[in-house]
Amino acid sequence: MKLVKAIIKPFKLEEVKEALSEIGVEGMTVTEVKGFGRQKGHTEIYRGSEYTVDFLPKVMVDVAVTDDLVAKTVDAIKGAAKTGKIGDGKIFVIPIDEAVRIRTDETGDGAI
Amino acid sequence: MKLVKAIIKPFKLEEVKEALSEIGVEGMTVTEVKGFGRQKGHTEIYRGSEYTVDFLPKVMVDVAVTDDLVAKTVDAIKGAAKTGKIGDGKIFVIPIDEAVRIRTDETGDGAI
Amino acid sequence: MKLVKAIIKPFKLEEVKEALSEIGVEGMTVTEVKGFGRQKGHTEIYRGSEYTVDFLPKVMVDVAVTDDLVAKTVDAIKGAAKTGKIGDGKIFVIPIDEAVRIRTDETGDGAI
Amino acid sequence: MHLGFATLEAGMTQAKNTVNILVKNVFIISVGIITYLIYGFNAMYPGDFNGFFAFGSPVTMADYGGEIDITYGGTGLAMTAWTDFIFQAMFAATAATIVSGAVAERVKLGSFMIFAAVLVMFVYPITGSWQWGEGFLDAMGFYDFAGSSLVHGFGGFAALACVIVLGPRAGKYLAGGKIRPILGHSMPLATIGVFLLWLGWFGFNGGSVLSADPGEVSYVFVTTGVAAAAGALAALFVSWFVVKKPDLTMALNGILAGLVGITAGADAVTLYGSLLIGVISGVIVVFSILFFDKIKIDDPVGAISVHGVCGIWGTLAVAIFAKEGVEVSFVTQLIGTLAICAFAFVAAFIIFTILKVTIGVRVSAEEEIQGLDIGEHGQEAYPRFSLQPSNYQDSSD
Amino acid sequence: MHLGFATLEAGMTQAKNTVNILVKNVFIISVGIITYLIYGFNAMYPGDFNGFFAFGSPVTMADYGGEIDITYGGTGLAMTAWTDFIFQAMFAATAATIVSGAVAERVKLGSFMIFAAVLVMFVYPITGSWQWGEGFLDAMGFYDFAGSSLVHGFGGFAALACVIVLGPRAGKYLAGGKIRPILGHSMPLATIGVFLLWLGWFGFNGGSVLSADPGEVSYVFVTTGVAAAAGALAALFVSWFVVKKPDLTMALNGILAGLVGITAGADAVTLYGSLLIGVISGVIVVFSILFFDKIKIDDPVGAISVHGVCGIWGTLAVAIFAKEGVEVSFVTQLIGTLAICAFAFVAAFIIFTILKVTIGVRVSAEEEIQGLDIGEHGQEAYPRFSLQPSNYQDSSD
Amino acid sequence: MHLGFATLEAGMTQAKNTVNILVKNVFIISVGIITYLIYGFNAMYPGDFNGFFAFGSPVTMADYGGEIDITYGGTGLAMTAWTDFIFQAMFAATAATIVSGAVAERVKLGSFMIFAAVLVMFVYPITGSWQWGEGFLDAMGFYDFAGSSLVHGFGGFAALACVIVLGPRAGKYLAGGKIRPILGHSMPLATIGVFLLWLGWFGFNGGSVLSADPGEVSYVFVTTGVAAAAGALAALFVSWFVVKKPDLTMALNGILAGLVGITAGADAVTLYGSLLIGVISGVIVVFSILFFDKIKIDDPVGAISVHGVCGIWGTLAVAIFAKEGVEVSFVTQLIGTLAICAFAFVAAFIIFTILKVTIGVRVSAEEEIQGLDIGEHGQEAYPRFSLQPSNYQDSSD
Ligand SMILES: Nc1ncnc2c1ncn2[C@@H]1O[C@H](COP(=O)(O)OP(=O)(O)O)[C@@H](O)[C@H]1O
Ligand SMILES: Nc1ncnc2c1ncn2[C@@H]1O[C@H](COP(=O)(O)OP(=O)(O)O)[C@@H](O)[C@H]1O
Ligand SMILES: Nc1ncnc2c1ncn2[C@@H]1O[C@H](COP(=O)(O)OP(=O)(O)O)[C@@H](O)[C@H]1O
Repeated sequence: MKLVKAIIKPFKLEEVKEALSEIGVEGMTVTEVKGFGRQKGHTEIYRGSEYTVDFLPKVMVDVAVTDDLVAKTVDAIKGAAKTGKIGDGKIFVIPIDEAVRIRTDETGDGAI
Repeated sequence: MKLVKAIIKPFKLEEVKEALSEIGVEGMTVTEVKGFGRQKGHTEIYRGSEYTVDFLPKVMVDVAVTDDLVAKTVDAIKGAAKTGKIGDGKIFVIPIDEAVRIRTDETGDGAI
Repeated sequence: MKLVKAIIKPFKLEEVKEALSEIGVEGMTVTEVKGFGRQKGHTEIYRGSEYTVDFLPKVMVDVAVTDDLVAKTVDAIKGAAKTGKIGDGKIFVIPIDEAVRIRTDETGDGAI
Repeated sequence: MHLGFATLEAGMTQAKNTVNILVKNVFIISVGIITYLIYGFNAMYPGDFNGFFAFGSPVTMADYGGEIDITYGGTGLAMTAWTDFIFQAMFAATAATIVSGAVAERVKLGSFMIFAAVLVMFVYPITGSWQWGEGFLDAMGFYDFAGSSLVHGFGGFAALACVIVLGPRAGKYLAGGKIRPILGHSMPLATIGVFLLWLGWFGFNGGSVLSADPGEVSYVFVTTGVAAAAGALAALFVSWFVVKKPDLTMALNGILAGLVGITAGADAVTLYGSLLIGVISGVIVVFSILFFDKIKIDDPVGAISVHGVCGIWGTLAVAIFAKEGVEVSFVTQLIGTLAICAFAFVAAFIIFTILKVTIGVRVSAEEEIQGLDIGEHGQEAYPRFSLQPSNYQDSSD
Repeated sequence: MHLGFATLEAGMTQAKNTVNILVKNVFIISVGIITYLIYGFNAMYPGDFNGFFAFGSPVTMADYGGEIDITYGGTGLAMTAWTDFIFQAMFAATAATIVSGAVAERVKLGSFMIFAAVLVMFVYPITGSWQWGEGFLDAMGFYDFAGSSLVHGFGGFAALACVIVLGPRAGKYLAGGKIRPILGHSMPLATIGVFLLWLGWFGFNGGSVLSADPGEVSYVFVTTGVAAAAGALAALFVSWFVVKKPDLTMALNGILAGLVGITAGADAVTLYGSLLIGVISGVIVVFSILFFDKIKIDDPVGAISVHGVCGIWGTLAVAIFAKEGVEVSFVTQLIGTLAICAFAFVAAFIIFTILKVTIGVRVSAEEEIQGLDIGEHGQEAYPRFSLQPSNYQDSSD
Repeated sequence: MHLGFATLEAGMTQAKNTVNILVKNVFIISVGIITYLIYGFNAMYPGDFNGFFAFGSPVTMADYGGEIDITYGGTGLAMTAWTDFIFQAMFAATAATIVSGAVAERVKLGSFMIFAAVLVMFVYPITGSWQWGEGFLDAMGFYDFAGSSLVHGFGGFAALACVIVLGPRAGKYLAGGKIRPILGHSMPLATIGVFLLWLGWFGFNGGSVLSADPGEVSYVFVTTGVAAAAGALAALFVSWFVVKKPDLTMALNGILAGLVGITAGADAVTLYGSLLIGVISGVIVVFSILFFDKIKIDDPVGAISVHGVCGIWGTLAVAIFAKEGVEVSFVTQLIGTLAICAFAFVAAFIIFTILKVTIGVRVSAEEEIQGLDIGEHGQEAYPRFSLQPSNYQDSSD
């Protein structure tokens, strides 16, 4: 199993969710985050003083999937989240040793 | 070392925290997240138009533990977070290569 | 590649960001979290009743780096985030199997 | 005025119940005016009235005709019946609003609506008529300028009855006697509420002079302002002393306590009387809130202490601090305030118990955890993280 | 008053556009007063006036001199020209504010500013002079006490024109006829806004008596209060019935609908007339909001329904519920309100279209997604997670 | 009024200091009324008064007796002493509130409380008596209608002294002259505050006519409204031009600047004088805020510029824009305003320095980072993520 961790532009979340549903991924966990990268933020002025908003709003989507689904999952996210403009985000694939569904005590692939 | 990542119902957090304390886990990090899964959300009406609240509030608990404690940790969380109703959440166990306590520069199991 | 996950005191974020920039790390993702650990929180009184604020505000910084940069990254964060007082936080290094830059489809080290 | 109550109550409770609280307050003020129009006003004021119980009828155009000749409460009336109507309707709605705060975060919306309508329409005019309708209290020489007992004591003790019937919020009182505070979600909202109430009180008390005599009105402004200020300071310092930190919510309750305390005698007490009334109200309210929490009466906003307890205190205080030329008997005041509060308590207890055994008064435990906003209204007060595309900022170039 | 509009509008829209909305409202009230001073007031009131179109001039000190002798709208004036000026300036600004709510979250700041200034300065005084400037409507016997048509109908239909020219917010109307609601970000803000408006309305309608006759003023207070309360209850129960849950935003719109409805006849309708006007306004407003959403007129705050539709209804209602002694013809009312609303619609349509083809009226799609606060002002309304060192709490010992 | 200050100040500062700010404001208004009652009022008004320094005594019932015969400030008094008392107490509290905004986010609660009490009780009545107590300024023919100098200039320069003693907030001024802005946490709160202040100002200025002459009062309403509107527009456009984006906080400061500017001459300047006073105030305030930031005077809400600088400007402006029949000398105005502001500055500097060397005036660096709400009150303004079971929504079936 892998944890596919995608950092995307917030307004793409709905499309990513739909793309994942289409390939049969039924669960995900979403966190509001701030991102810092090549997309450089903007300089604003507040009461005459400049400041930089470095950290831009992003959404992090954590999806646990079975090994065979990893490639499809990554592709689905990539397809849905891409605008082609800087700041589109990253996907990281992280190994999972074990998964448990709390409600049923199921473990392994069945828990996802 | 492993990172035990549990996504649970928010109102279960207090109980999970206590269950972890009991087995000697002294630290954890908590994030407010939104979850999407089999628990299907609810349809609401705002000024006459329907919309679905897909993403339900959840809490993500990250606990780093030494290898020997993983099983006990998972069990403790499972026990405390279970309501038996859909939406109870998941636990993922992820490998950690290295851990550091910033204050003391300790590394490895001692850092947790 | 590794995901360096650092939980730090919020007011240290700016310094950590600068320390990372200096060693050439160009991207990171930041989450507001609440931490529970040895630093014990504070007891407050609201309308006559005591309660404990157990969970203290922390910031979690996720940085994906190539293997050769891991040690430098950890050191940079350690250096910038340390106050020497309890509650300085932890750094966890987690393996990444694969990374993708959504905008360009680059994968591997080039995606970070 | 009701804006004040609505924001105070919303600020002192959890975000997940905010829409519910706002709807309740919109409802109460509205139903207060309407029921008062079609029944309550003519129930409360004399006419075919036996001195103890009142029967009402709709207000009609015949009641209109410039100056009105009804004389009530011993005061010659220098305002029109219409001003009086809108005033009294606000008072009536206030009584119900007080209850709303005390039962917040767990009461069923429908049941509360029925309760509030019945209270405003049938119960409030009865005690009101005892005094303002030339009833037996008026005959005894009872003095309650703008309703320390008739509005606030009434509301506070009705609230107490309801809280007893309803029980505390889930998770408030833990096993072993420990109290787990449930924090209000927005201190600015609560503060806005109290300041608006303070402002509104100038209107209530000033307006209750029922004339435009500038001497009277301005004296009432001063006593009202002084009592509120004294209540705030007293509660702030008492809470600082007792709980070690200056507690904003206690200071806010202290302002209201001072206002409720001065309401009965705003025109009848001495200047330094108003100062002392305010100070004592501020002290009382802190200890009263702690006391009710100790005996597991769960009142999220402190309404029972502020309105009920300080309402009684304020009524008695008229006799203690009466200025020269004002004759008020302590015993009469005591009888009057107890009669009113007891009647409110019993009536509310009966009505609310009937609702409890019939349609139920409490939301389910699930709904209480989830919040009444989703449960009863399907609406969140602050739907910020709703994760819809357009709810997001994006800074792509 | 404008505080009410500003907070209502801010609460009913998304957090990312809040600064923009606040700036617009600060601008409108300010420009309203200033343009009215240098042109509008003297355009609206008689002088060299042909009965249909008005030309203005700056107000001068010569206009000052204690009591004023202009008689307008059939009412002998017992207040000074200065009171009247500030009053009318507020009315004028209100008309522009109504538009602001309807075009929120997508209109370009600069274009809207120009539009609002032109509307207040040149257009509003024209229709205003038809009635309050002894124009042809006044001559016909048209009755509009405090502006159901002249202020609210005017604003509502100007808003409708602008929304048609501007188009809906991105993502509101999906393919296949589905409507995706865009939730307001703070219900407490919206509620504070409406309660403040209610309060302000007492001032507007009470003040429009243009005299201090306590009988008149207090009667107007009662009809105003009753209609608002009735509107709230009607909208609450209709929304409960129609959409299954009691919708706070509908109840809030119901209050405003009742207020707009009673504005034309606050002094001229019977007591139970005001009750019915309120009830019907509350019902109308819910269905009107649903209707406009169905035909893809995207009005985030419901301004077209509240002010436009209920403005017409209120104007007609004077003829229906007129109290004894008041002679108002239904046909005259119909002609008057349609003339005013149509003129407002056409004028707004023309001006806004000219702006559209010249400098543009809509922000870019990118900016709309990102929010107007960052796009137009570089300022966030709630910059809490700004991740600057000092914006953080740290609890280290 | 104080609701306005409280919400403005809370909105313009960080969320972690909100409870502290609200407590300070509750305290100031309360202590203002009480100290004014027991000392200040009778210190300020004539009696045994030497023309320069005043000694007070408690207000007594003997001071009450319907119409009062004191004549002060050259104006025959047509209101009762009580109305005047409550008015003057509000003015006095306002002066202290102005300071509160400037020292926010770092001042020790206890020390500030002592400072505010001393300022209101002993210092403010001294300068007040110079004018309103028939002192030497009154004798010179100094004109300050409702306190541009006596209230706002006084408060602004007291604030300046305190900020100098206290130093800037940590992290505001970086090495190398860079300024790091510390953003206010809620623009809606700040806007609500300013609109409420605008409303309150109508009350202050209107009420300061000290009579119910409708001609006078309504003229004052107009000049007040026009100056505020002009200030808003001027500040908005200047900030647009200077910092490229229309800055809401500058527009809000512009409204207040206009109001402060017109306060000295609201009844004495010409109509277009009020317009120009407002415009110039709005321009001044923007540059003044930028200037003070440049010289590292850290004033989170702009109080020094709004009240201090525009207070002086407004006082001088009376002489410049005086309407026919009003004789005001520029030199007298200059002497008067400088005397008052200088006295306020020096007195505040001395008192605050004494507090600094004795009990300290600044919270610890740790507490400043952590926020004063936790540090001084153990209470958060928005405890939403408090992670207690019942603070959570759960949507399980
Ligand atoms: N090395 C990294 N580790 C963690 N997150 C990163 C890293 N680099 C970028 N990100 C995240 O991805 C987002 C987009 O990256 P950015 O460099 O701005 O553009 P792009 O994705 O087009 O290369 C950032 O805002 C940040 O949240
Ligand atoms: N594949 C997944 N990856 C990441 N998070 C998941 C995944 N599936 C479920 N979750 C998380 O677990 C929560 C509960 O899952 P759900 O399917 O609703 O019920 P249950 O846990 O009873 O199976 C979801 O709200 C989501 O936060
Ligand atoms: N085992 C753990 N797993 C996850 N996070 C932890 C763990 N232990 C500590 N943390 C995080 O690190 C923060 C600091 O830890 P704490 O024990 O208070 O101090 P120190 O870092 O000085 O040892 C905690 O608030 C928590 O967020």
